[in-house]
Amino acid sequence: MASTLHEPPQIDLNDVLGAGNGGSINIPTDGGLRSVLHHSPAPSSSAIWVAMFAISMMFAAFTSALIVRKGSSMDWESFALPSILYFNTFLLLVSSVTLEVARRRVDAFMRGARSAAQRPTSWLYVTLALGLLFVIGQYVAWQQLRAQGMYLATNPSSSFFYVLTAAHALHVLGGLGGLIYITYKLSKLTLRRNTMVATARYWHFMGALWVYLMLLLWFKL
Amino acid sequence: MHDMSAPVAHQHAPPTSFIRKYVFSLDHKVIGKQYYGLALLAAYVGMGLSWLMRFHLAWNSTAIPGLQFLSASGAPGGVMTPEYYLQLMTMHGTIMVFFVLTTAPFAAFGNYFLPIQVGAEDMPFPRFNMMSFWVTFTAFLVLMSSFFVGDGPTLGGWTQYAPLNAIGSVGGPGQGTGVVLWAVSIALFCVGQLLGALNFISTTLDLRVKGMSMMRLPLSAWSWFITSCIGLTAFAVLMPACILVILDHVAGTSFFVASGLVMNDQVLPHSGGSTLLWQHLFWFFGHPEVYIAIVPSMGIVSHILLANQRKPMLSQRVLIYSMGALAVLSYMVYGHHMFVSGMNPFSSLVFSFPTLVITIPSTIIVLIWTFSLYGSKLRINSASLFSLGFISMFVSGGVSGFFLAQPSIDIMLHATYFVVGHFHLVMGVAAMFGIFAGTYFWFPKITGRMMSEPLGKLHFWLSFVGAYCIFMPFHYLGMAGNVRRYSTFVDDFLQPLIPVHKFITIAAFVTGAAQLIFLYNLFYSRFKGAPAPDNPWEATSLEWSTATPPPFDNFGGKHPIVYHDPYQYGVKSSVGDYVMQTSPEQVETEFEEK
Amino acid sequence: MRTKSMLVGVSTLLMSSSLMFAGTVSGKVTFTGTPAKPKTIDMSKEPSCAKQHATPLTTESVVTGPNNGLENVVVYVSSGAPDDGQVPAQAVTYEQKGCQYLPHVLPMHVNQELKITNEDQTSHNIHPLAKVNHEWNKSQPPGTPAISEKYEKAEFISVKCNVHPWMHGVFAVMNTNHYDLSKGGGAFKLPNLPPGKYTITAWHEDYGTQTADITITSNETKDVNFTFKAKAY
Amino acid sequence: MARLFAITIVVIAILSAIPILRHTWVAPEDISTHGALIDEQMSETMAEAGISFLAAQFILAFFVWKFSNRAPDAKLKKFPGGAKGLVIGALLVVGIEVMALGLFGVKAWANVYLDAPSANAMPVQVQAGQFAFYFRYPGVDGKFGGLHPELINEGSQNIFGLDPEHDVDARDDIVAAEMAIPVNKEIHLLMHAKDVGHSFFVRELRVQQDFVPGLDVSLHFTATKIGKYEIVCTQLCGLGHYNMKAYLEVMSQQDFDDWLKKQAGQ
Repeated sequence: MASTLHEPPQIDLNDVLGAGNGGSINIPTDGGLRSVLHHSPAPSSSAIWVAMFAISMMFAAFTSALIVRKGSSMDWESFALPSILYFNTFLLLVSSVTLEVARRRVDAFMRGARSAAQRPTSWLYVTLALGLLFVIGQYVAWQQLRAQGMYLATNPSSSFFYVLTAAHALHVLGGLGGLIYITYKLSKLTLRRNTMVATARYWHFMGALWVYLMLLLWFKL
Repeated sequence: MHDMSAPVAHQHAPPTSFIRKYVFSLDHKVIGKQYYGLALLAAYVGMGLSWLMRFHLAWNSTAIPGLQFLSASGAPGGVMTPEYYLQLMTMHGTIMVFFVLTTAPFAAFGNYFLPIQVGAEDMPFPRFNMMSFWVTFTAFLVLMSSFFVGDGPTLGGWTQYAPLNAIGSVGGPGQGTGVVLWAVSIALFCVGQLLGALNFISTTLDLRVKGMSMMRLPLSAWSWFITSCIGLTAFAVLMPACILVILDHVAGTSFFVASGLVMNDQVLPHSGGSTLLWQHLFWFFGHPEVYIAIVPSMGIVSHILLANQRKPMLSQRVLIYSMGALAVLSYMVYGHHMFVSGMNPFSSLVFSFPTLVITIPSTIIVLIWTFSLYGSKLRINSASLFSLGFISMFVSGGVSGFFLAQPSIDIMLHATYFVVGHFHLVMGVAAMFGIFAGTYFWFPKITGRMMSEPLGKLHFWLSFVGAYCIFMPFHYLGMAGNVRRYSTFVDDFLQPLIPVHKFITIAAFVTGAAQLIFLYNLFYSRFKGAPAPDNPWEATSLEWSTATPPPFDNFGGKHPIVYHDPYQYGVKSSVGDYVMQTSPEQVETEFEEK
Repeated sequence: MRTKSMLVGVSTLLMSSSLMFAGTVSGKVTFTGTPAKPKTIDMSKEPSCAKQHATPLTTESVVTGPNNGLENVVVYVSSGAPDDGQVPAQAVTYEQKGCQYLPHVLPMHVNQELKITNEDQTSHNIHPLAKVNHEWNKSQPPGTPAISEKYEKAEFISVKCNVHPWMHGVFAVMNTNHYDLSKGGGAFKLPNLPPGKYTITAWHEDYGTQTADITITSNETKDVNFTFKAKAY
Repeated sequence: MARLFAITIVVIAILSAIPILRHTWVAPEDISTHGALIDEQMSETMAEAGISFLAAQFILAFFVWKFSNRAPDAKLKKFPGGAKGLVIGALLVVGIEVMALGLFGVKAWANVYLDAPSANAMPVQVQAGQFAFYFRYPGVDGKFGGLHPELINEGSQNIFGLDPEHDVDARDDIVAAEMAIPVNKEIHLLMHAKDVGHSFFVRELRVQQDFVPGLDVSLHFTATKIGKYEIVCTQLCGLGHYNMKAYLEVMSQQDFDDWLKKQAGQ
């Protein structure tokens, strides 16, 4: 049998693409926003996509449950969505815009040579406030429904309404936690760009998910 | 030669307090060990339950001394009641499927070895990882608490079919609080595993060291990665299903309870729910769950066989693609659990074909394993024996899938012991063999001590022959029409089969006792075993290139660099017939297989 | 504790002295109209029980006697009589034999011990559908010890065996010891009633309740009759 | 030890095959018109699965026997077929095998589930409840009375919740705890669940179908042999599941008519 020479691969130590990026090798210990920016490869850039996939699957399960449940029986009673939901939708969409502004400013701040005093946190606060208002608005929507006598167990349509909106609101609360976390990290100048990007993606996803849920509720309830 | 590795700084420093070091540890290795401990505890509880059940099936009116102290109403005078049998059965199934077969090969070994095998110092989200374990542990406590609350655990079986799972205590003992605790436990379990899967996937995708391309990942790492992908989808569907069941109980909704159902001459207050909805949601999780249990063991067994056969697999790629195909197909076949459920009969045919097709990747995997042994230099030890036993068990359990994949034959075999035999062999025993193989193989790395080989081999022989004696007759019982989930065989028809049940029970007691040898070996070797070298099996992957046991950051302040494919066996190098993945040495091979 | 038991002793003495001047209520429970024909119970599912009955059992929710007598009616003093407060020391026994409850209606006092035995070769399940009392559901495999229970509140409790749907009975848990179950031609007798005003209630599981007010002045026997309207279906 | 392993799996494989070859434990004799196809499909599958099982275990045993504990200087050898050969082989052999089984099985499935019952099939309703089956025949008027769940009272044996007081159709309905059917007559079984999920399984009839609470499903079959058979529940329905059964009496038409008359008289 012929011998083959098994060549060790040529590895460019600076090339982080294709063959593993070396994990969190280069996180500097001294902190500092710009050094974090320059030296930190994303600790995990895929995690946020993975999480969004799992959340999508969960809502897909709820959706299919809704469709099957609606088709299985004649007891489905449609009801008009509380009007505040449209306002809430607007709030959440605007918050996505403000977060995007915030993200760009933070990005520019990380790139630029501005001083720590000029941290662009105000747009983050605006986003936080809008997000919080959205959750409060959802709560108001529930109160309005309760006032109409539509409780969780009143009808399958109301059951699904509460379940879907509550599940979404919980995830939005998680997103608010993320926003608070990046605001804190920014104030400490230890924010990683990846964390910012991931949080922004998650927040936009919450907006998109809500639009989907609104359409679902609008067509199916 | 490892010194070319890059220097490293940690995300988190080694903890010093006892609590942070051993209890709420962020270290993936400690979490892996915690998962293993949980699985071990759960496995012995589950085995104990199976002993009680088997005893009752063989001698159903004989008292089991002391059982009345476990449940006075469930076992008056020590004689098991029908509902107590079902409660034990449900707990056996739930504990084994979720807390043993999912946690041990996937969460336990995966947590410990996935980061090491990709060369990372930890998972990317250590806090999520810690939560993953503690949420899972809480789930286990919640499940176990149902033994002591109200009228005991639920009796609805691990599949918890609707509407029995949603009508409340009117359905029988354990159907009130018991079901709620079950559903809460499983929902928590889903959260735990989703957090785990998130970490596993991002570890594999993002934390590979330099040189570690996806195709250079060891097969075990691949199997954990694929399993995480299955789990991510499956658990994300089961959790909403559990939430809906809980709401049916505590909030009075009607997701799963149809109208006009009558219990105890009273019409149930629910209305309009869909009972098939539960089955669809459950089996969309339930079938992939089978692969969540078995794919990690496939990876572990491949990994171990490679180190012991001293030559590469016939094709690494084909194995990976086949495991991937299993993962994808596993979502397209779930309907085969519902052939006679009242689902549209056309759907049964539609589901039957992918189910039959899934035998193709499974066959390819088995063929690659078997034919890779051809011309090898197989080493026989406890780990490789359990791996070979795994192949044998997987084949035996797999061929019965031919029958169950066909709706027409399923008419005769559905809900019989044939099904029980099938899944116990293919996902129960086979996955357990994977866990045992992994334990014998990795124990030296984890603890720094070798396990006793004579005891390991004794454990193997008793388990291997015992498992066949238990589960082969299950198939015969099923073919004769013995229905599963019966606590007593009152049918005239089943009387002649009771001797077979007695045989199985005796085999179960012997096989179960053999597992105590394993437990003894585990603890004995942990403290008294021979000290283990860094690479006792002359294996190539990254876990063997670091110290034994691995330091807190896995590679002692460095990150390794990977130069080779994962299984360079059968080569000529300075160390022998293999070359480590981390060795930059050029090697000559007289044997090349791609 | 001691004073309490002394008090109980004294009051018992007082009561037994009042019994010297006790009246009796007796009478008959009958029905008018045509009751539904009892249905035959098919126990073929449980051969070990089926073979114990030479002629198949029939439903026992309405049991009639000669001269339109109605059996299994619980007749009891529902108000007027001071609750004796005496829980009989002896337990009442409810027997499961041949997949049938014996007796069909079991009267008992609140907190009186209830013993349930299984004489069959099959596992039974006793599920009293209590609404006021604590509801429980227990299985009793053959050869296991008797189940011992008690009820704390007065209630008519429908009893079912979940394994054998035809098995059906009643626990009549009462706050009084003045009760009787109508037998044979529907006759009942409530002895030992001290002088006073009473409400006598007759309860039938299908036909409901009827009451009658009476006054007992001395050592007399009052005649009270109840008539229920039968349902054809 | 490797040789012991090889011998063990060969012995286990052979011992496992013996009861199957000797038909030690087999399904009871088929008494239905559709069952032959299922039985045929079963033995076809058994042959293919059995051969795969034995072949896989024997090859594994052979390789373990031959290639374990070899001398350190022994040469590694490559399997001549290579992975490609195995994959193509698996695709062809297993692929064709399972496709053939699948396609052939469609026929067996279809004549139970896809073909409609014939117009003159005799309707029988079965109601499954915890933990007994009850059967209902429409009586002389050929019509089933309506079901009123709120009227169900097992103590007085109103099992189906019929309302004979108001519903004329219900008055002559015959309710029985065992299922009598005439031989060689197609039965259209209407399946109704009273409470939770149950299943209707008659081994000899080659029939198994779940009851779906809230959704009535139906089955049709023809029994070809007079006798008494067991109907059992195969869907876990609660504590009395093990004891949920009834008897199927297949009778001559004459006996069946007499039986119906006797039941109607009760």
